[in-house]
Amino acid sequence: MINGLKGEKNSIDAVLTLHRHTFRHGVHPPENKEDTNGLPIRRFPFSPLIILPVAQHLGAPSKLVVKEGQEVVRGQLLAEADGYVSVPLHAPVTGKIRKIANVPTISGKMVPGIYLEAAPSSTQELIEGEGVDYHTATPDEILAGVQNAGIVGLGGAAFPTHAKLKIPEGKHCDDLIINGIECEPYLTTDHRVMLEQPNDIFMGIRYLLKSTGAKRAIIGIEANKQDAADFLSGRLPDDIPVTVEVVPVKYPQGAEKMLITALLGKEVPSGGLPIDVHAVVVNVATTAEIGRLLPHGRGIQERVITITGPGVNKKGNYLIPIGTPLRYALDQVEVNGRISEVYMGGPMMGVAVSNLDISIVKGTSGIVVFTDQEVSRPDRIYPCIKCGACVDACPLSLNPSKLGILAKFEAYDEMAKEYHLMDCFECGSCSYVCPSHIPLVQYFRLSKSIVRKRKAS
Amino acid sequence: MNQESLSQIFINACLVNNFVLAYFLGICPFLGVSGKLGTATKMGGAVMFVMLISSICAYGIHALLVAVDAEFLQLISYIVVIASTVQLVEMFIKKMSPALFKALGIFLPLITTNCAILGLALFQTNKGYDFIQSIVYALGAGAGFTLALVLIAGFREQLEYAEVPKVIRGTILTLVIAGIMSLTFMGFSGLGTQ
Amino acid sequence: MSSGTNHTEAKSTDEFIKGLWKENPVFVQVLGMCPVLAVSNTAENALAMGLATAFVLLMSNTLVSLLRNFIPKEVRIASFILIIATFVTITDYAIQAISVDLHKSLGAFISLIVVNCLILSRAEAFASKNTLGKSILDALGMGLGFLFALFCLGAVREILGNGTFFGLALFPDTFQEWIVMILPAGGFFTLALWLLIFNLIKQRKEATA
Amino acid sequence: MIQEAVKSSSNSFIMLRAMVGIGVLCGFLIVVAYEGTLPRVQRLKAEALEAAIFNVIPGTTQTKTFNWDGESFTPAKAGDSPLVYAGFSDSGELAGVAIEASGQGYADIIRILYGYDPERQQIIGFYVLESKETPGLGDKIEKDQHFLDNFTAMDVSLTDAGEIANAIIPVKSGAKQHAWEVDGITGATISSRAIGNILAESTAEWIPRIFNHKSAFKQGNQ
Amino acid sequence: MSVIIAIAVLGGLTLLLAVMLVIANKKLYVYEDPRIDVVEGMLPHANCGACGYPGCRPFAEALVGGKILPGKCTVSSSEGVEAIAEYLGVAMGAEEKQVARLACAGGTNVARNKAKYKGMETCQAASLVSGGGKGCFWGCLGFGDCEAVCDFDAIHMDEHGLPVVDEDKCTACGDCVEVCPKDLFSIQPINNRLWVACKNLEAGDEILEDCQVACTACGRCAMDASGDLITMENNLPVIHYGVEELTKDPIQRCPTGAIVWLDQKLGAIKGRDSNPVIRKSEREIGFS
Amino acid sequence: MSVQTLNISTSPHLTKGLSTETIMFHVVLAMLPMVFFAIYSFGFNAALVIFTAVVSCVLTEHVLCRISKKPTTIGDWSATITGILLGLTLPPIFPLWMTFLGGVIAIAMGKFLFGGLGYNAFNPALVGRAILQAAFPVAITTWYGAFQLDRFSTINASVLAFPFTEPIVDGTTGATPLSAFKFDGVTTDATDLAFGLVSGSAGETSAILIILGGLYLIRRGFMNWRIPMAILLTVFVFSGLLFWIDPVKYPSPLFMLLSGGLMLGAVFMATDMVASPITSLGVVIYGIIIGALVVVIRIWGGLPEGVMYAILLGNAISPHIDRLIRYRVYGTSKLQKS
Repeated sequence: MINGLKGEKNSIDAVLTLHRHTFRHGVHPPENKEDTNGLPIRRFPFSPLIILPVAQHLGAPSKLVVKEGQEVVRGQLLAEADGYVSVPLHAPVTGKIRKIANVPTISGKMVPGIYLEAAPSSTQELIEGEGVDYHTATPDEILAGVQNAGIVGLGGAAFPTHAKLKIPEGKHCDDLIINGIECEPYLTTDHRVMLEQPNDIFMGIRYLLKSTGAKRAIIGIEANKQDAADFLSGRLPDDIPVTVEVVPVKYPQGAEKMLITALLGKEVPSGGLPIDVHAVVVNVATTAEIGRLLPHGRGIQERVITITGPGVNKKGNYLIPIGTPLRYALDQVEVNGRISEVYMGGPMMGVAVSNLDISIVKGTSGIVVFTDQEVSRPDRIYPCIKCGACVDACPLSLNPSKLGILAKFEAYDEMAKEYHLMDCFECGSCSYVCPSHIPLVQYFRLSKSIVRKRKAS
Repeated sequence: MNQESLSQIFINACLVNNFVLAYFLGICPFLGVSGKLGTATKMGGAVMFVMLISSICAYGIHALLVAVDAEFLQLISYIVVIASTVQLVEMFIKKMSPALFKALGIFLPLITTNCAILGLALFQTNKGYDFIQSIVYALGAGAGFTLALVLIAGFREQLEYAEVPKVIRGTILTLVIAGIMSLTFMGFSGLGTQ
Repeated sequence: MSSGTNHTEAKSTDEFIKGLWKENPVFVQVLGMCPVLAVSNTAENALAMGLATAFVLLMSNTLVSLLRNFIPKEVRIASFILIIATFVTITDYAIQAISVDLHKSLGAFISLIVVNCLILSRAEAFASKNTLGKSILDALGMGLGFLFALFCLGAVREILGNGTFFGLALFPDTFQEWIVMILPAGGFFTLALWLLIFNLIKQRKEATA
Repeated sequence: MIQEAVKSSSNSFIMLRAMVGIGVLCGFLIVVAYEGTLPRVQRLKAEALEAAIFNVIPGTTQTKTFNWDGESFTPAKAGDSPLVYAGFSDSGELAGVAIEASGQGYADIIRILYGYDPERQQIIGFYVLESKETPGLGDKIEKDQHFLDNFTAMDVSLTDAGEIANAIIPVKSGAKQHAWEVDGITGATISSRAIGNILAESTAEWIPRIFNHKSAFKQGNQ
Repeated sequence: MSVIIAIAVLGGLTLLLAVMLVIANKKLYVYEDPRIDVVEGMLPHANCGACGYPGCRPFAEALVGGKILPGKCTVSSSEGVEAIAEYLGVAMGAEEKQVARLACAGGTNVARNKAKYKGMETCQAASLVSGGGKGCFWGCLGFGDCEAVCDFDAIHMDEHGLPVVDEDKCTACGDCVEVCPKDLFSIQPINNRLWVACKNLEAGDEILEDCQVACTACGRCAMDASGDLITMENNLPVIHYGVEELTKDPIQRCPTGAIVWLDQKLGAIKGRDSNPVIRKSEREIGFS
Repeated sequence: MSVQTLNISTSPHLTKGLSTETIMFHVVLAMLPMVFFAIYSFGFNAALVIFTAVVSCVLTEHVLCRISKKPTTIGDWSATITGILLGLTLPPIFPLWMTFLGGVIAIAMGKFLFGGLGYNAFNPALVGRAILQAAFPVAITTWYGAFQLDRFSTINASVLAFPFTEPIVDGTTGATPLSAFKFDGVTTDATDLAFGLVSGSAGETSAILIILGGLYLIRRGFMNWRIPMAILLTVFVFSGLLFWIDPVKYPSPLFMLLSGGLMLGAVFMATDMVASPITSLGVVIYGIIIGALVVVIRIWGGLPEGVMYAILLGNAISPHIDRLIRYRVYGTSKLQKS
């Protein structure tokens, strides 16, 4: 009863705000996708050395099951899941484990990992496992299959997908949303996956519908990928309730909460999860991967990423083995001149790389390379003139202006208590529009980490 | 007898001749308590309440003094009665709501030495207001005091987070804002003459 | 023995000096703002007000100090106010007897000396705890400090706002008065200015020390 | 507990003793001061009032206070109000009547005193008793000679019906054409208008009254 | 006549009010332990929070309530603590003086930055951007958050961007411990002078490329130390203070000077076998 | 092998490329037509006044930055804007020494004391003008008739008054339409008002140019259109209502809109981003309050014009509006607190 009322209120809200098919606020950064969105996915060569951090997902690190010097076959289990919020790791290449030692990661931290030498003459054939048949499998068996395949959110968050698909006791899922928004500039990974792997996607949706018990599936696509939307609409299978919805282009529509609002007109409560509004959101590449791997019982050992940016000569969308060192990848695509900034992920939320010795992991959705000329970071920071551009950009309707001033004066508690700091998911819209060039996102990231630290102690 | 209409008394006391910004009454609590909006509002409420009480007290005492022909005791009787009443109120609050007491802290006794309270009592007698006029006058003055306090507190709270030069922070800045507000309230002068 | 007396003497002058500068009631303690702002529009008013306040302060400090052992803690504030109000009333009549015009221009602020925080705070913080001699010195120092501050304000405001000093024209007829200085706002600004000067001096002293 | 109770009861006595003692002492001091200064204060006040009356009624050397009891003017006793003041010349002739009036000015209430000559049926003098008008602007109503000239011979003659023939009206600076108009002050329009309005209101009430009972003042001097 | 009226009026008024106040004083009295004010007056009013209470007044309340011993106030002089203890009639609970110690020696002349960080110039902010770009992930970033947070002027950045703690001024309030994003500070008894100035968990000589004074986990110090004083854990020596008496022996053969002896006057003393650091200028940013 | 240096910084790695400086510069541009018209209608006098105001603002800003050992901030154009606005709100024959003083006060007291750009609680130009108005009430209400024949040949003696002396006005002075109405009941023709064929402050006379400047800024997205809209609508509706009740006693709404400093204030002063609220609803409320105060002061107050006071009061209220009016944060219900 209460739930029903709440739903009704939300839909009234949606009508009142006249924002059907999109969310409040947001920004329009230049898309820069035309360099790669027409290029088909190509297989990347195997790097002679593969560097694999054992933990490539959020949650408990996996447990190694191999030893130094051991020979492994492509697709073989290297580390098993340690607990429920954890996934196993599979060998991306056939080769020999040179050593088990700390490896560098994008966060700068050294974490336990594996150095795997690819066998030069190997055929790199994949080993076959025990498939999961979606006709007969129970939801739990599907979830186990997803976990065994080592699948995490490929959009960037790297949260174990099976844990997300698990519907908590007492809740139910009505809508399964397949996230094909890809609102980050430069990246075309999902776009290409939708154009080239429709069958894998639909197969993935079959698994997902069954495991979540959702009544329907919606593939959300932004209007700048109309070709993908048309392509998928033309191939919709009859056996599952799936539709394609095109939404206007706006950043950060690819964020779970924003997408739910855009497609369903509901708002995920502050501090809540999509399941609180009876929805589950899965990235389209993740869906395709589920559809590709589960029938064969394989583990994830490669993924599609976009390597692009002004510093790259051979821009493209590549199917690349996980663990490929960044240095090798950049050599292969021939970066030109003196590169100055490399991001893993898109330029809005991606992380700047400090060390080329790190490797591509499951959560890497793209690599964007800038050279000296392209980076024109404003060097002068003006005081906040309260122009309100950030307030009108924030998709969560926070007040970044006030938050920024408070952060500058280290009033972290007030930020969290009065101004919903902890809701911020660092999409970067505020920093993007700020005419005073205030590093708002950095302020908030720092403030959040301090607030978390204070809460913990 | 004073012929002023009630609305005119109220507007005069609240806006045109604002106790703080035009008469400089109650500056001490004004400087002290205007730092935080929450405290300012509470203080404003407290002052308004005390003003009302002292206005009533003063009216009664004045009548008494006139009756016994001892008007020369006006000042001392006013201040004594007001001071003790405030002290009673203070003790009462301390007993009933320690939180409120803590919030207003040392400023509750300072209400006693708030010129605005005594000034109100003296002015209403000087102007020869009757009982109802006195009460309206007290309400107007209290509202004006609260208004000034709240407006300044809004600024001060905002300016907590501003790169105000160090020497200016605090009293000096508050005085400057008060000065500008005082100029601004001049815009209200003459209200009601047309 | 002699060194002992020297010691106390030095202390007594301290009580006197501190009020003038180091603990100036207006510029340092920011007390008694209402009359400081309200009747400092001319130097003459400021001087009269300062003298009246100093007189009340002196008399009440004296009496409070004398009676300090007679007054129990619970009623000390009420008693102090009584004493202060008495002297204010006396001052009020005295000024009326001196000049009606002066009384008119100081207005209600003579009566409002009663609630000048300075006087009450000296009675409470000093006179009620110290001997008669020290209290008198303290009152003199504080009173003169107050007078000095009022005079500083009054002089600036009168000179700029009226072009005169103690009613004497300082400038040729064509001088343009800055009327804002004799308005309430001018009081706020002038006080802010003096406080700023004081703070800057203090800052410089600390920096060199 | 018991100890505390005993202590506080003795405390109560000390408190009472101290308060009442101080109260009595203060009362005594005030009375002494009041009684001591009273004659001089009263004299100064009377002198000030007299000076004001002399100011608004030229040629006056002595004054007498009258009270309006609703029907007639009688010599005032202590505590009476409202009051008017009659001024007499050396020779004992009625030189004029001074009337107090007040009204809302730009900043606060303005209190004025004006002189009325029943013989000539004119306002013959004007004096500001109390005003808080803006210094340098509004306070020109006290100092501006051109403005004060308005009130040396202002027509307030009565009609046969006993009403003022031409009500006093304020006009803008330099536009005065009739004797009943108040010429304003440039830059202090509001204050000067306020004076005009106060006068208009007060004269409408008092002038017919005084004119009709002017004999009372003459008699009053005898 | 007026004398009588005046005295009667004022006497009556004051009597009435005095009675009211007396009654109110009894009915509405709120008890507060007067000792709290006294103790608060004896505290240093630094409100630093090192005692674990939000400020000096709550600490005073706790002291009077017997919940804590006066020695917990690290800012008070020993006489001050004694005075409070004497006043309250409790034991001092005094502790050995403690100071903050930094577990890093990687200044700009010995440690290399891999990438150039651009953004807010605080360690806390920089550490969130790929660890701050320093070659050694565990090392000091050198933006001086600790210097800024120290209320006692006890931390200053040296010419190589490393914080130096003034042992006399340090009150062990722990603010620097809290603020350092790399957790390099810890509160140590002042006499723990044998000190491992490195937190790098890697082993081997490769790490010297990132920092010349890093611990390579060679283990010589553990061998040279008497008894179980030093053990190697996670590629770092761990000193078990209190097990044995501290001597300078363990530092002598350290090849990099990662384990040092902290002298009160001379500062950190390195062992005789350590490679001397000659370079004064900053190392070039970047990597090959 | 050469050493390679990567830059690292926090996301986002893209910016819109707009800077505060650009916004401010365009505001200056939008005001230029008004400046030229002021010079055209009031001659050299107005040119001198505006020029002095700008120079004094920029100079003060520079000197204060020097004193406080910060890099100079005159490059961000904000001091220039303050200077132009101050110049435009003064009578065209305002003495230069007073103008200069006003500029110093505007920047030092209205801006620097509060912590500089971004923290000024009030519109600095209005702070300067408010103090000038209080200090020199006669000079600031001495108006000069528009389009006088000798405006390009002579400079009024008042403008060149020696510092600290009273100005002597020569030539014809004029009354502003508002004071003419308030004190003499004379209304002015709306077309004259719209095209600026009347006397008044240097920049407030031509409503059309002000609107054009505002439209330019709104078009470029550098101004919140809701503020002028709310103010002007409120004034129109409020005074329209009064006019409808008693057309003899109250002026027509069109006259209210076009006369005095309302247009200039609503478009260029109330829109000061720093001193106005931040949310859309907030600025509308802010505008309504200002509009209502303008009407109240003009009609019932003692002064003919109240725009300056109304905006300053609006500035005073805006922190409170920002506190009370906030966007509903995503995923929270309106009632939920914190």
